[in-house]
Amino acid sequence: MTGAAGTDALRTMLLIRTFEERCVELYSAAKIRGFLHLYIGEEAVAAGIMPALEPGDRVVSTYREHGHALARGVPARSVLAEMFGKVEGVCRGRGGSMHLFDVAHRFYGGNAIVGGGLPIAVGLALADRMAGRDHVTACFFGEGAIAEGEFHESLNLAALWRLPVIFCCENNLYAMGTALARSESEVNLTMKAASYEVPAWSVDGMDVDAVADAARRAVLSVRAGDGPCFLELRTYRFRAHSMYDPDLYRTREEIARWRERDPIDAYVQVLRDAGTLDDAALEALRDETRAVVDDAVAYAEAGTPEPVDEMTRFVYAEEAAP
Amino acid sequence: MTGAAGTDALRTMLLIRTFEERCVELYSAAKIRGFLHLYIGEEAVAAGIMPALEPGDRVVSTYREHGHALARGVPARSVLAEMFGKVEGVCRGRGGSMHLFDVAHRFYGGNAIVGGGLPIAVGLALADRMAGRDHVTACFFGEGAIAEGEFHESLNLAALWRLPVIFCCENNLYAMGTALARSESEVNLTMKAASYEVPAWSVDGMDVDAVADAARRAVLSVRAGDGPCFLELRTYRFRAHSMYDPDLYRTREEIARWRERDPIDAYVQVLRDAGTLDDAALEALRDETRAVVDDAVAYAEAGTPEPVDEMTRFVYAEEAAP
Amino acid sequence: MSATEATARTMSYREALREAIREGMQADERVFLTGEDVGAYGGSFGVSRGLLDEFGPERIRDTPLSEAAFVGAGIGAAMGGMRPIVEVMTVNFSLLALDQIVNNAATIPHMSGGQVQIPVVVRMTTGAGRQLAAQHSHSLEGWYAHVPGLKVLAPATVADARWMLGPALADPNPVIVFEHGSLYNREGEIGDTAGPAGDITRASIRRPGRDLTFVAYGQSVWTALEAAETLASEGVEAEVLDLRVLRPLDTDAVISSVTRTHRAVIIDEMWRTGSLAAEVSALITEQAFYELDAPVGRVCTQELPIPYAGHLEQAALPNTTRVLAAAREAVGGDG
Amino acid sequence: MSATEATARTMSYREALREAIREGMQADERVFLTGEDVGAYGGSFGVSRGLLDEFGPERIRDTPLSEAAFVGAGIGAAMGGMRPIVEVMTVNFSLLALDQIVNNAATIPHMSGGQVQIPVVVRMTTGAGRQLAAQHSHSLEGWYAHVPGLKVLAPATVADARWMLGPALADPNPVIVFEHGSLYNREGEIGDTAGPAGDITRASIRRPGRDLTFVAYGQSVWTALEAAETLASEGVEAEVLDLRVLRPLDTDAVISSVTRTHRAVIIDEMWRTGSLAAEVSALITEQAFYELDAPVGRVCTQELPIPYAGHLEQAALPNTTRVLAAAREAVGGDG
Ligand SMILES: Cc1ncc(C[n+]2csc(CCOP(=O)(O)OP(=O)(O)O)c2C)c(N)n1
Ligand SMILES: Cc1ncc(C[n+]2csc(CCOP(=O)(O)OP(=O)(O)O)c2C)c(N)n1
Ligand SMILES: [Mg+2]
Ligand SMILES: [Mg+2]
Repeated sequence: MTGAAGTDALRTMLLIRTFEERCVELYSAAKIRGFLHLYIGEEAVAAGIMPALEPGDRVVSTYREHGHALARGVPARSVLAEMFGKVEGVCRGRGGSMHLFDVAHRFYGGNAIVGGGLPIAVGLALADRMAGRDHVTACFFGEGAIAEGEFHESLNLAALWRLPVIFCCENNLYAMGTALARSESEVNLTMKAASYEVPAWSVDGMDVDAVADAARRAVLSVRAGDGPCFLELRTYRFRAHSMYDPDLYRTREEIARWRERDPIDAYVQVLRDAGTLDDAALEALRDETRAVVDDAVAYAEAGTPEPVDEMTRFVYAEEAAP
Repeated sequence: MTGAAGTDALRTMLLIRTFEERCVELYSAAKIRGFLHLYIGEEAVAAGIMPALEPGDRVVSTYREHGHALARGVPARSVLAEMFGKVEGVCRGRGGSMHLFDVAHRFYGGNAIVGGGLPIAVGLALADRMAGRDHVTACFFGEGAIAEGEFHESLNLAALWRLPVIFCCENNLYAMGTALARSESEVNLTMKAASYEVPAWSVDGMDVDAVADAARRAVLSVRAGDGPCFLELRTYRFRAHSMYDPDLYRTREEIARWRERDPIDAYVQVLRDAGTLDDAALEALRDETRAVVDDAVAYAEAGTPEPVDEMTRFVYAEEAAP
Repeated sequence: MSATEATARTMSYREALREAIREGMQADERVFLTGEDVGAYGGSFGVSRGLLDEFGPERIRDTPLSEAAFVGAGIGAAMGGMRPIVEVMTVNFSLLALDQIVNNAATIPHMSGGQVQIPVVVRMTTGAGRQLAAQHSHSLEGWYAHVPGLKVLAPATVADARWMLGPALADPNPVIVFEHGSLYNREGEIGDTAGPAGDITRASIRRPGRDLTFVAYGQSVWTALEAAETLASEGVEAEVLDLRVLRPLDTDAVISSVTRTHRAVIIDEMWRTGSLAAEVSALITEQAFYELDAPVGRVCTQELPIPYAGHLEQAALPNTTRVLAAAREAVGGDG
Repeated sequence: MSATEATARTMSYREALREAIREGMQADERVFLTGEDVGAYGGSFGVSRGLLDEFGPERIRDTPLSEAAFVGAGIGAAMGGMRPIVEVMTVNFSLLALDQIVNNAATIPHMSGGQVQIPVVVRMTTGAGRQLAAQHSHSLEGWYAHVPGLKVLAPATVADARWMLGPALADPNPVIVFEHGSLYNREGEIGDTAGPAGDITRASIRRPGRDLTFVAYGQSVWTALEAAETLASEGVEAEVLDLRVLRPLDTDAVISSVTRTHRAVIIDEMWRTGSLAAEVSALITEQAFYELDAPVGRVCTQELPIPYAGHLEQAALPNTTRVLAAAREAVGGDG
């Protein structure tokens, strides 16, 4: 990406990183509870994919979705307030970290069942297709989800019906403690897509430009009505699976090796080399994202808990659907 | 197949055909009830696969399994008594047409959930592998099952663990009224297997010799510990999906075209050409199978209904497992 | 009802469902029908026969054998503004889609803080009685009725089959509809307007009575009515309350009937332990304990996988003999 | 019990489970543990940590994310003579394997006319209380307890966690074991022999009392005990009956306790409608109606997907406050 787009991508990655590093502190301080899955290390994926989408397009994500939400433009304050369980949160504190919904940003969760979001994405795309809208739906999931039946059923359905879905597989090599080779007999993931006649690209997920390029190509093809695409985004999570994970299943060396490919450091270098970023600009970006996160923390802290007697609101819809 | 093996295969096919034609009459006479799925037209598959198996090997099947059961050696009388709901039936009348179990013949059902038998087959094979037995498990299912998640999860698991399963996909082109091209975005089914690194062969399922050849190869490879195999057996059901099916979704012409490839007629010709079958021998075989079916009908008719107060027997095991 | 009666027509439960689907599709182009073999085959129970020709393959949308994906896609399409009717052939296969229904359809509206609505209708056949053996004979309505966020309907009459679908489609929540497999051929009269059959909030008294309340739903309503006839000849007037709506339960109707009759027997084709009948019994105990003249009785399916053999299957199900025995015990058993 | 007490050891529920698994694996080489992340990761709740090193990857067998296939494979392996322990991380994901459990494990032994036995043990975490939100907080024990052919256990104490697995492995039927997620860190004493904790047929009185029976299982047993303490200080002696076995229910134990106390409150983390508590209530009505001095009460989870926010979650669950209110109503409400 060049010019402002490049800076925007860097800003997005910095925001995600800063936001999540603060989340770790807030988790230790018991401000955030439940499961917390960090995206740190994988920022280039969200920051690369989202700019390729239009405002009307849709996003379906997983429990590891802070990065997707922030990159999509969901305000950090509303995300953090959600993680604080406050009524100011995107879901009024009902969803928490794993279930960020923000329909204004066409962000349809936050799904904590591995593979569970894929059929939903197929359905959203079907709705757009049947209604004659040219939106596309980007659906994120990890490589672990590929072993789930719901993945296969969804890919087949989307391909059979030529639906506008971009299946974004974040291959971070592990599903909790299970390395890819211990979860798939065929580790070349694009073969899965091929078995549905779905075009697939394997992309370096640590390189935000590479991701952005692939995303643009995919969106173009999918929006044109050529049916779904599959993107394998090769990445790595620098942190443990969740705050509960003792991280016993991979070596320090492996983690260190991947950290050398930190997508933010790498992109800073790219922008520097291109002459579009200098120290001052970087510092300004860091300040800016820190300010956003500070504001989010203050906002979440100041938020209010939902009154208990409002608890059952929205179990059933309060009014007829439009 | 040559010599006795060829005659045996023809006998098996004739038995299945004769048995099922009688079933149609018995269904009209309300002796058989519930769902009845006929195998007529697909006989070469069962008759070709089963001779490749040893007595210790295992078979898992579907609701369309009379042919598999008979070819495996389950006595016609016990099968028919089951379909009459008599205590002399293989399952004491509890299972009916869709659920033939005969552990003495290592026949593990008869599963009426499309795809539902595949995980069971994986498990049986796992048991054999862990116990150091060199049995293989042959698992039958229709091409419609390939769209089910359980198919994919099972193939992956079997491949990952290199288990001795032969996945026998009977591709009769329709899943009830749904033609393959309307259920799979990629109709080359061997691609599915390839996406798990499972070796696959597509075989003419109307040619019992071709099936037998493929089965022998598959058994050899699987028994040697090389992991699972996938066989696509291209066949056709001459009858409707079940006795309830008005068969509106395919043309008379298509059915007629396939009937010209009747596996029994074709094999009679092969054996005649080879000089191993003459009119008298064929007539004798027909008489023999008719006698077996007559006997089965008499046996089933004479069978006894299970007393109602025995109904809950076997909901829980009556004694500790061995 | 007089105007309605004037134009009453007789049709089968199957035809009533078909007419309801057709009406829904004609009224709102966002409505479509999807599921295995709803199109070319005509529906596994023939409900949608002819609709493919009428509406075309986009709106009568056959699916591969992928219960999780196509039910989930229905849920997603509803989130995206459509009004899908998803047909799952039978409740037995719905287990494959339960993750989507329970973990997605039932949770997302609430979990999203009310941002998302999921106006999907999921229809499925339920029940036993046709010698289809254990894997094709479950009755799991109570499981769905357990789940907050879902609405659950069980039309027992032809009129309900005809008229409940409209309000189900209009409902902004996920609605699960159970059609008992033994009802499709049942003939009945329907009026040309919905009337009370167009309500999806209330139970209905199918037969008034003063001595005993039969609470039932689906096919069991007919078993109850049959038993009530026999009892009437013995001088016992049983009221037959058809629940119609399994979630949220019309508790008031149950309690008010029992408060009048002081005795209740619940008929339910689920296995007894953990049946929907258990819930109704518990509710009666909680809210009408002091009105009861006898313990609440339950007639459910016996605790075994449904056997294929006809005589065993009939013995396992809540048949009239067992219902009558329970009724006589309740009536005889003054406290 | 004196010999046992002499060698009593304190350990956590998690450790007790691990020791039980280890013992089962040492005693019978047909036993193996399989499921997602049981090996290299050490079990998502740490139950199997260390077992991979001890037994190797054949017998501590990690699986891909494929609940249907690996639970089904466990069922098949049991049919093939093995004694698998299948760990499904949580009951929420077990919905993906329900087809295998309900349509295969529960039906095949009967449907095959007794030819096939399926001695599989399926363990899973259940329950809420840890702010994991709606998709990770279900309590669906009652669904499994509904299904003939299954046995269902719910160890609430460390001793039960330690000793119920042995008999579950020895049982020729499919056994489902529910471990409440809030119990793993609970410490408790176990003896060096199984004693009554090694029985998998009977409920257990955790606290005797004369005025009221609390019926509970899993985590709710502890809620009941806490409430009983408070009540004792008010002069009300509540008996706490831990069901332990959810199928087949130890009906006799329930009825005999209620026959002594004449009042019952059931505590159950399922949503109230269609809860296991409903079944227990219905049973009490059926079998001890004339012994009851007050309607049977139920304290269950309120009818909503469990919210993430801690204060909402706690309000939704059957907490001590709500249990006490129900108990006081039962005790105050003489008929
Ligand atoms: C159906 C299901 N099974 C198990 C889990 C528990 N679980 C949560 S995340 C996870 C690993 C998923 O790995 P992957 O799909 O690669 O995504 P990643 O976490 O690496 O981003 C598992 C096993 C779950 N949430 N859902
Ligand atoms: C999970 C499931 N969904 C739907 C059905 C209903 N059904 C029974 S057979 C069948 C078609 C299966 O087709 P295929 O796998 O090709 O096998 P075939 O009948 O052609 O032998 C369907 C849809 C079922 N039994 N199980
Ligand atoms: Mg991963
Ligand atoms: Mg087929």
